[in-house]
Amino acid sequence: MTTETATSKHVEIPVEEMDEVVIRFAGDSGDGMQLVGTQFTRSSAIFGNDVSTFPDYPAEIRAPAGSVAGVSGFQLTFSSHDVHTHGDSVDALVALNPAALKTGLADVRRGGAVIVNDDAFGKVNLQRAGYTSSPLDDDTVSGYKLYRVPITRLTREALKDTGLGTKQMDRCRNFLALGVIYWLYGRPMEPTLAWITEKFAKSPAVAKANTAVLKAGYYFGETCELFDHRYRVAKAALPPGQYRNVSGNLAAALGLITAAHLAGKELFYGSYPITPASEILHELSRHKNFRVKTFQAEDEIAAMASVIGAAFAGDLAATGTSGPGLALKSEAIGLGMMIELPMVIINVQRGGPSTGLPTKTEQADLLQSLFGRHGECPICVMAASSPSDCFDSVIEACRIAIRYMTPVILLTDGYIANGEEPWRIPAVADLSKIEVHHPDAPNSESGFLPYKRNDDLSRPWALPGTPGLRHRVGGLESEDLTGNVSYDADNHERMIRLRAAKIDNIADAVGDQDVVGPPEGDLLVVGWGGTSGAITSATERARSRGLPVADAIIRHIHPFPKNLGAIFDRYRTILVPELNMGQLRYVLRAEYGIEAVGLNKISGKPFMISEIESKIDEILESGGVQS
Amino acid sequence: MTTETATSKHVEIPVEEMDEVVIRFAGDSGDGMQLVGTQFTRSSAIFGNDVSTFPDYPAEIRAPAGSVAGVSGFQLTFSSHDVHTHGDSVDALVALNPAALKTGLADVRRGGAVIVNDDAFGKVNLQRAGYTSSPLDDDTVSGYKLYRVPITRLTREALKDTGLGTKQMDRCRNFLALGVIYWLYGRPMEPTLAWITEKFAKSPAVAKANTAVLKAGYYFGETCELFDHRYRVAKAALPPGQYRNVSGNLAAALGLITAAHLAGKELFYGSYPITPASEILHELSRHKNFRVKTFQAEDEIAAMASVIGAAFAGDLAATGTSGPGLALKSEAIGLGMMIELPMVIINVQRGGPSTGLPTKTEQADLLQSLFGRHGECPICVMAASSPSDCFDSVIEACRIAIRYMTPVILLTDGYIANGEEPWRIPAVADLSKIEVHHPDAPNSESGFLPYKRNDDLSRPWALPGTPGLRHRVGGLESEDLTGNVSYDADNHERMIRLRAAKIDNIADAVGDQDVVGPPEGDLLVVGWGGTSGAITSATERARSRGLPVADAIIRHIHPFPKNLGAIFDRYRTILVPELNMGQLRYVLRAEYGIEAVGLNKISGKPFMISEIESKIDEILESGGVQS
Amino acid sequence: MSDPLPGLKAKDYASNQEVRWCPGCGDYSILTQVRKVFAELHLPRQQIVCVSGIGCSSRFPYYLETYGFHGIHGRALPIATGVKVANPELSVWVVTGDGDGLSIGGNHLIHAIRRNLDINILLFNNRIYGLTKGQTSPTSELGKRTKSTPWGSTENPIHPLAIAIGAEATFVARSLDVNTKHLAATLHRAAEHLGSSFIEIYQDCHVFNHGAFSYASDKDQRDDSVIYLEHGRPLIFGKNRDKGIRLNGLNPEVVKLGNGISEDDLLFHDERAREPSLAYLLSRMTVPEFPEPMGVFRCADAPRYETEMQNQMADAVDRMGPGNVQELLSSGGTWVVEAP
Amino acid sequence: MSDPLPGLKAKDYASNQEVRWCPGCGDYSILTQVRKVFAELHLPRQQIVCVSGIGCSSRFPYYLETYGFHGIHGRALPIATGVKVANPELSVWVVTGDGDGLSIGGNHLIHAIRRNLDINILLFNNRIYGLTKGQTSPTSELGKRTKSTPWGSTENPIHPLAIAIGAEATFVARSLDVNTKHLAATLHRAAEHLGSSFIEIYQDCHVFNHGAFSYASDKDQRDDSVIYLEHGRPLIFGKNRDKGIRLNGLNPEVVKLGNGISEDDLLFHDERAREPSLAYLLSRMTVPEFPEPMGVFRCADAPRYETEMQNQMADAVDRMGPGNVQELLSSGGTWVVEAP
Ligand SMILES: Cc1ncc(C[n+]2csc(CCOP(=O)(O)OP(=O)(O)O)c2C)c(N)n1
Ligand SMILES: Cc1ncc(C[n+]2csc(CCOP(=O)(O)OP(=O)(O)O)c2C)c(N)n1
Ligand code: SF4
Ligand code: SF4
Ligand SMILES: [Mg+2]
Ligand SMILES: [Mg+2]
Repeated sequence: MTTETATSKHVEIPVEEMDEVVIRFAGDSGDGMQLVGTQFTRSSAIFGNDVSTFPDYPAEIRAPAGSVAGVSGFQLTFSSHDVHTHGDSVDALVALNPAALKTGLADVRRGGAVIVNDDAFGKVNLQRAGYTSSPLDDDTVSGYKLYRVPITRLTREALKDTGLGTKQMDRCRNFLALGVIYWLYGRPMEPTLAWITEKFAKSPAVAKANTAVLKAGYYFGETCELFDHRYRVAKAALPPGQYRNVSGNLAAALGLITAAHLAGKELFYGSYPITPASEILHELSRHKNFRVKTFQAEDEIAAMASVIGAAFAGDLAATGTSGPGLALKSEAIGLGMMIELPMVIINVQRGGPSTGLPTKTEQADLLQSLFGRHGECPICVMAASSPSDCFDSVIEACRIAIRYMTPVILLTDGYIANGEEPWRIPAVADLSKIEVHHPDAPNSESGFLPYKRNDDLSRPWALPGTPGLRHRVGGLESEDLTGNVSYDADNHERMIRLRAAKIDNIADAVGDQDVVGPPEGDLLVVGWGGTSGAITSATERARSRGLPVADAIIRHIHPFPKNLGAIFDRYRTILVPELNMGQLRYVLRAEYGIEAVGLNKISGKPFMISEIESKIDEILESGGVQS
Repeated sequence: MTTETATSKHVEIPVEEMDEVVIRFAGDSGDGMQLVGTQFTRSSAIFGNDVSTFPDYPAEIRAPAGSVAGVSGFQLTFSSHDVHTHGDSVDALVALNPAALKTGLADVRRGGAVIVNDDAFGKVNLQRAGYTSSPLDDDTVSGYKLYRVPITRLTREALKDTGLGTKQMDRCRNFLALGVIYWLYGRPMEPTLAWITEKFAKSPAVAKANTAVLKAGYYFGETCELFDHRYRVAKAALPPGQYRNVSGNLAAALGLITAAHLAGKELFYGSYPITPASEILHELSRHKNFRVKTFQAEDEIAAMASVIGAAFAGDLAATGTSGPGLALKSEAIGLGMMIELPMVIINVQRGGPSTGLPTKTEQADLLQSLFGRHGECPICVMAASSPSDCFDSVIEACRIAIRYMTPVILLTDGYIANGEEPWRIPAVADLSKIEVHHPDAPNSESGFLPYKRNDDLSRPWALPGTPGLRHRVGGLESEDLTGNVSYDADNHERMIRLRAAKIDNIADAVGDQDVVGPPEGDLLVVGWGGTSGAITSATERARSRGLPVADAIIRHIHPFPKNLGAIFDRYRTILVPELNMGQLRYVLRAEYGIEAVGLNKISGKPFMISEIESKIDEILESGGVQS
Repeated sequence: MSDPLPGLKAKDYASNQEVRWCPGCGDYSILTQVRKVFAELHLPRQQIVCVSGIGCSSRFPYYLETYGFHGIHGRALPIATGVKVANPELSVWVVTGDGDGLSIGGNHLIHAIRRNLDINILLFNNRIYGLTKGQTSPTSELGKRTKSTPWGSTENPIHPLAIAIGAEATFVARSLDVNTKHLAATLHRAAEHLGSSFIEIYQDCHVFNHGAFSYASDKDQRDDSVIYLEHGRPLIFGKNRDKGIRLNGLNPEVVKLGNGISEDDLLFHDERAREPSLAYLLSRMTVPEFPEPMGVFRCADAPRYETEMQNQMADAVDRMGPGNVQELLSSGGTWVVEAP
Repeated sequence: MSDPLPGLKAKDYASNQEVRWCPGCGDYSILTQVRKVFAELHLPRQQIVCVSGIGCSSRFPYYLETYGFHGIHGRALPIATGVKVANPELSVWVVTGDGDGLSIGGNHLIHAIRRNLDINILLFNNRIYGLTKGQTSPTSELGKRTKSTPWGSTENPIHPLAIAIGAEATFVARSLDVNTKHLAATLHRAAEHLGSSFIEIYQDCHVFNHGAFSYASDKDQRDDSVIYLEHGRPLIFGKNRDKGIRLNGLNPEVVKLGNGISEDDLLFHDERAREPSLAYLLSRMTVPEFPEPMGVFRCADAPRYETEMQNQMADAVDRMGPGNVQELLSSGGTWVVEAP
C-alpha cells in the first residue's frame, strides 16, 4: 500500500493504492441500488480491474419502505488481480438509509468507510429501521470512517432548475451517491454517462437529470473536504482481449445460443418462470432473430415435456428452472433418459427445501439431480463454477447431450446466476463445432433400428420427416435395437446396463480433473459450483502464505472424471466446502470410500473466503483428518 | 420323503410325503389362472400349510389370445414349514395352453410334473405360441413327468346336461384343472366349494357348473389311472391363532384402517390410480362404514397436496403410488416435510425407469425416496418385507409420522403387493394405541407457537377449529417457534438442522436392528423390502447346511437403526442382494464406509432363493470380500 | 390470540404480520374487504382456513388472523380439498393468482370446481406474474409485451370465467379490487353459496401491469365498459343507464334505450338459469366491443363432494353398522391353527 | 420400411406391431379409420408424428407406420407442442384418453387448445380408466360404481367439449368409434382445420365399461339419442327425422315437426358462429333429455402459436438481420484489455 499525492482543483488529497476493494451499495428496494452497483461494476471492469459481484435483494416484491426486510444490496470486489468472489469484508459501505446501515455494518471491516445519506436519518426512517436513536450519533459507527453526505439535499440542489418535482428529483439520489464513489475510487464516469444517454434516449429530461446528478456527486467529492483520502486500485493483468460483464444467467443464455450455432441447430427453450432462473428465459426470448424459440409453458412438467418433443423433432432443446421446478420435472426427465434424446436442463439452485428462501443461494439440489428419478435412471450432471463458466459449461452440456443422446443437468446457483464478472469474449470461429449426425438411411439390412448404438453406445438421432426411418419411442422398456416395447426380462437388464454404461462413457469426453497447487500432500480442497470462487481464493491465499494446499473444482459430477479417485489418494485430507449439509461429500464417500472433511453452511449466503481459509488453517494446524 | 399307500375307491395310489411343493398355474389371460391360484392358496393355507404366492400377469390389458405375451401365471409354494417366497423351481406346472407351457417349462425342475390341457394343443394354439410342432410329441418335455389331461373335453362332458353353450362351458375349465390338482395334492375342496356358492350366489347356474366341474376334476384324478403318485405336504407348525391370506396391498389397506383406529382418527386416503398400487385405493374405498375417506385425485400432485391438507385439518392422511407417481409427488412431499405434519406415502415399486415394466417388480426407487426432493429435505424412509409385514409396517409408519410430525415413505413392491401369504390375524385390542396430542391451549406466554418443539423435536399438531391456536404454515422458511416467514440466515441454518435432527431422532423409536444367525463372523446378508423372503430362505438353507451366514432385514432405511454400524463391524463380508443396481449398497457405503458385495438383478423378476444361496456359497468358498 | 367474541371487527381478522405488497397494489383493497366480510358474516376466526399457492396474491393467508396455509405453486386447491374433506365444518377460502390458478394450477381448478366442494375460490387476475416480476400469464393479452415476451405474446388468453363455466361451476362471479362495495357484496354471495364459489377479481398489479383494468376502474371509462348483473333485471349500463344488452339470436349486442327499444327488449339476467349457457355467453362479453359484466353470473345447486362423501359414510354406517376393525381383519376367509 | 409412394393404402400406415387391445375394444375401429384417413389425405408417412400419453388408447402410436411417441401419463400435449414448434411442417396427431387428457393432463389440454397449435387431438372417451383396470374417470357418471368408487362416484363429471370450448377451442367435434363413416369424415375435417382440432370420440371399453355408449350405437336407440350437426342446416333427428331442436330463449328443447312446427323454427347449426355460445349450448345437450350432437360443433379461425412464432422470428430477422453470434457475444458494453 503506497501513498502518493494527487492534485485536484481545490484540495490536495492523498491517494492510497489498494490491491483490492470491496464495496457495498445498500438502500431501500426502491432506491436503485442494483442499478448503481451494476454501473460501478462496469466502470471498474472497463477501467481494467477484475470484478466480482453479488446482488442481494429482498424476497418480497416490495417490503415496507425503509424497513430492514426491504434493504436491497449490491456488493462487489474490484481488484488489481484475479478475483473469484464478491469479497468477505466490506471496505466501503454506501448506505442510503438507516436500515441499510443496520443490515450492512456488521460486514464492514474495522476501519472501513461508511458513507451515509445524512438526510435520510430522520425520525421516521430511524424508526422504520428499528433504531431508537440515530446510530450516527452514538458509538454504533465508532471504529469506522463515517462520511455523512447530504445526498438528498445535494441531489435536489443539482436539479433545482430543472422543474422536476421533489419525488422525481429524489429518484436520482442513487446517481449522486455513485458520483461520489466514482470520485473516491477514481473511476471513469464516461461508461455510465454513455449508458444514461442510451437508456433514457426517450426521456431526455431524465437523462439530463441523472447526468447532472452523477457529475454533481463526483464534483462534490472533488470539492468538499469530507474525504481525506482517495483510493486507487490498479488495473489487473488480465489476458488481452475484448471483455464484457456477464452474470451466470446471461452467460447461460448466450451459451445456449452459441451451442445451437455450433451445432447448426435451432434452439428451443421451454421453461416456466421461477426465481432465480427466469432471466435465462427473458434473455433468450429477446433474440428471435437468432430463430430462438422460447416457449413459456403452463408449468415445469409441460416445459420439460415440450423440450422432449422438440428434441425428438430435431431442435437443440433446453430448459431452465430451480429446485421446485426440477422436482416437478423428475418424471419427464426420466422419460428423456429412457427415449435417449439430447436435452439440457439448467437448474439454478436456490435456498430450499420447499419454497424455502427463493432469492437466496444454496447448493442443495445435487442429490436430487443425481437421484431424483424413479427406477435406475442415471443421467449426466454437471456444475458451473462462476458466472462466465456458465457459458462454457452450457456449451459442454449441449455437446455431451448430443454426443451421448441424453439429458444433461447443469447446476448453477443464485450466487453465480445473478453475480457478474468480466468475461473475455471468445472468438466464435475458434470454438469447436458440435457434431450432429442425423441419419438419412436405414442402419441395418432389416431396416432402421432406432436403438442400434455406436461406439459411445449412443443411438441414432433420426428425425421425423426423414423417409425410411420411421420409428416409435416411448417410456415402456424398449427392445434392444428395435425399440419396440419389450417385457422380456433379459432385455430389461441389458437395456438398463447399456444405458448406465453409456452415461459412464461420458467420462471419456470430459477429460481429466485439474488440480491447482501441490499435486500431493496434506490437503486438497474440493469444490463444485458457485462456491468455487471462494475456494479458489481461499486456497490461493493459503498458498501465498506458504501453506501446502491444493484445490480441485469439479465440473463433472456424474460421471466423475476418470482420474478423480487417483487424485484423492494423493492427499491426506480432503476438505469439501458446500452450501448444503454435505451432498458432494456423501457422493464421494459412496463412490470413492473417502472420508472427507465437510465445511457446510446453509444460511442462504455464499461462503466468505475467510471461512474456508480458517478451516484450511484449522485442518493444517491439527495436522490431519477430522470429521 | 416317505412313501405309503393310500386307498381310493378304484385304484391304490402311493402317496409321497413332501416337505414343500411349488406349483404354477399358467394359461391365457382369459383362462382364470389368478382365480384358481388364489383358490389353491386358500385351500392350502386352510389345510395348514405355510404358503407364499406370486401372481404374474401380462402388462397388456389383453394380449393376443394364445400368445406368449398373453400368458397369465400364478405360482405358489406350500410347505410344511415356514416359507418366504413363491419358490424357485416348479414341482408342478399346470399349463392350459401351449404358450403357457412355453413360458413356464424352463422353471420346472427336472423330473417335475407337467400337467397340460391336451385339448388345447391344436394347430392354431401351437402356432400362436410359436411352436411349429407339438412339444408334447417331441423331446421338449422329456425329463419331466408329462400328464396329458383332456381338460376341455372333461369339462364339456361334466356340463353336457346343463344347457350351457360351449363358450360358457369352456369358461369353467380352470376349475376342472383345479379339481385335478386338489386331488393330486390332497387338498380339501370345501373352502372353494363354499367360495363358489357365495361368489355366484346371484347366478346359481354358474355356481352349479363350477361346482360340478371342480368335482369332476377331483374325481377324474381319483378315477383315472393317469397319476402314479399322490403327494402330501404336512401341516406346518404355525403359531396357533386365526389366519387369513393377505396380499401386501390388502395388508397395507387394513393397516391404514387399523392405524386410524389406534390413533382415534378418521383416515383420509388421497391417491391416483397406478399399477401396482391401485388395489390399496380399491380396498379402502369399500370401507365407508369405517369412515374412511378415499379421494381419487386428478393426478398424483393433487393426491399428495390433498393429503397435506387433510393432515393439516386433522385426519390420519396417507397416499399410495408407484415410481412415476412418487416422482410427481416430490415437490409436495418437500412441502409436507417443511410444514411438519404427519402423513404416510406408500410407494409400491415397479419396474422402471419411466413407464418401464409396470406390472413387474423392482426395488429401484430407494434413492428417489431418500433424495428425490430439492433442498435439504430428509424424511423417514421404511420398507416392508413381506405381504403381511405391510400391515405392521404401515402402522409403524403412521406411528412415526404422528409422533415426529413428518411425512414417512413406506416402500413396498409389486412382488409383495400382489403376492399372498397366510397371516395370523392380530387381536386389535392387543395393539398399542397410537398416541395423538392436539393442543387446546397456547403453549407459551406470548400465545401459541406452532414451531415450538417437544423433546422429540416435534412441533404441536394444532387443528383448525381450535380457538386460540390460530396459526399459518407454509413452504417458505419458517421462523423458529413462531413459524412466521423468515429470511434470516441464522434461522434458516437452525431450522434445517432442527428438521434433520428431528428425523435422526426417529432412530430412538425404531429399536435395534435384528440379526438372524451367528452374531459375528464371515458373512452377513443384508436385505430390505420384497427380497427379504428370498434372503431369509437362502440364509436359512445355508445355515441348515452348516454355513456361518447371518442375515439382517432392514425395515428402517432412514434413519437406520442405531446399532447397524456396529453390526457391520462384526462381519468380514456384507452381501446386499437387491433388485436394482445397488442402491442400498450405495447408501451403506456413504453412511458406514463399508464396501459390501452386491448381488443385483434387474430383470423385473424376484430373486430365486438359489441365486442368493449360490452367491453365499461363492463368497464363503472364495473366503472373503469381493466386489 | 384470544377466542372469537361476538362483535368481531374487520381488524380482528388482521394477523400481526406486516402486509408486504407494493404500495398501490390492488391486493390491499381485496384484503380489506375480505376481513370486513368475515366480520360481517360473524365467521369465527378459528373456523376459517385460508389456503393459497405461490404468488403475490398467495401471501394472503399470512395477513389473516385465522388458520392459514401458504402452499406451493398451483396446489392451493387440492390442499384445500384435503382440508375440507377432512373437516367439512371449516370455512375454506382459497386465494390464487392468474398464474397460480390458471397456469400451473389450471387442472386443479377445473377439478375442484367440478367436485363442487363448499369452498370459496378467489382468483386475483392481474394478467401478469407479479411475484416473479413480470412474465406473461394465461390471461395476458395476445401481443402483450412482458419480460418473457418482449416481442409480444403469441398465446390466445383464456378467460377464467369461461374455464370455470366449462368445468361445471355452480357459482361464478366477477368483481374489481377497487370497487369495494361490489367486491364485499360479491364475497358475501360467495360465502353464502353452498358449493364451489369462483370469483374472478380484477386486480391491479401496480408495478408490472399497472392500468390493466383502468377501463373498469377509471371514473371516465368504467360506466361504459362495465355492466352490473342483477338477477331478474335487464342488462343496462352507461353513465345515464341508457344502454343495454339485447340478444340477437345467440349473439349479444349493445343497444341504446329509447327509439322503440325498451327495457323489456333487453336480455334479462338469470343467475339460476337451468343451463349455464347464459353465464357462458355473458363471460364472452369483453371490452371494447362490450361492457364487461360484473357480479354473479351463475348460482346453481348441485351435489357437493364433501357432503356426498359424508352421506355415503353415514349411509354405510346405517347399512352395515360402524366399522369394527377386529371383524374387518378377521374377514375374507379365515381359518384357525390350533395349538399343537 | 420403404419411402412413401403415391397411392398409399390404409394398411401401409399399419406398423409391424401386433395390436393388443381387448377383443371388442372400440379402439380398433378408431385405428382403422385413422389409417384410412391418413391414406385418403395422402399424408406422407414420414411427415406424421403421433404422440400419446399413457392408457389403452395411448398405445395408438405403436400401431401406426409413422413417427410415433408414446409419452408419459397426461403429457402427450406438451410433447406434441415441442414437436410442432420445433418443426411446424410435421402433421401432429395426439391420442389421449379421458383420464390421460382430462384428469392428469387436463391443464395441458386447456393450454394446448388455447395456443391453437395446428395439431389434431383425439380424445378417446370411454368414461373409465381402461389400462389400470376400471377406476372412475372425470367423465364417469355421478353415482357410477367402479373399482375406486364401489359406493358410487361422488364427482360431477366434466364434459370434454365444454372444457375445450371454455378453453377457446377453434375446432370442436364429436364422433363415435363404431360410426365409421362419420368418424372418418370428422377426422378429415380435423385434419383440414388450421389450428388445434379437438375431437371427442365415444369409445366402448369392452371390458370395464361396456355399453356406456350403447344409446349412441345401438340400432334401436341411436336415432333418438344422437343428432348429427350439419353446418347451415336445422337440427333434426329421429328415425323418421321428425324431431328437431328448437331454441326457447337460451334453452334448447326437443320438438316434434309438424303441427305448425316447421324446419324453419328449428335451431340452425352454424359452425362458424362469431361466438362459441352455440357450440357451448350444444355441448350441454345430453341423453336422456336430449339427443347428443355428433359432428363439428365449431370451426373458427384464430392465430396459431407455431405460426405466430415463426412470423415473429421472420419479422425479427427482417428487422434486425439474421442473428450473428459473435456480435451478440460482443454486445452489451464491452472493453478491450490490451496485451501488456
Ligand atoms: C413450482 C414452481 N414454479 C414456479 C415458481 C415461481 N413462481 C412463483 S409465483 C409465480 C407466478 C405468480 O403469478 P400469479 O399466480 O399470477 O400471482 P401474482 O404474483 O401475480 O399475484 C411463479 C411462476 C414457483 N414458486 N414454484
Ligand atoms: C404418473 C402416472 N400416474 C398413473 C399412471 C397409471 N395410469 C396409466 S393409464 C391411466 C389411466 C388410463 O385411463 P384413460 O386415460 O382414460 O385411458 P384408457 O386406458 O381408458 O384408454 C393411469 C391412471 C401412470 N402410468 N403414470
Ligand atoms: S408485484 Fe404487482 S401484484 Fe405483486 S405486490 Fe407488487 S403490485 Fe402487487
Ligand atoms: S381395457 Fe377397455 S379400453 Fe382397454 S383395451 Fe380393453 S376394452 Fe379397450
Ligand atoms: Mg398474477
Ligand atoms: Mg378412458
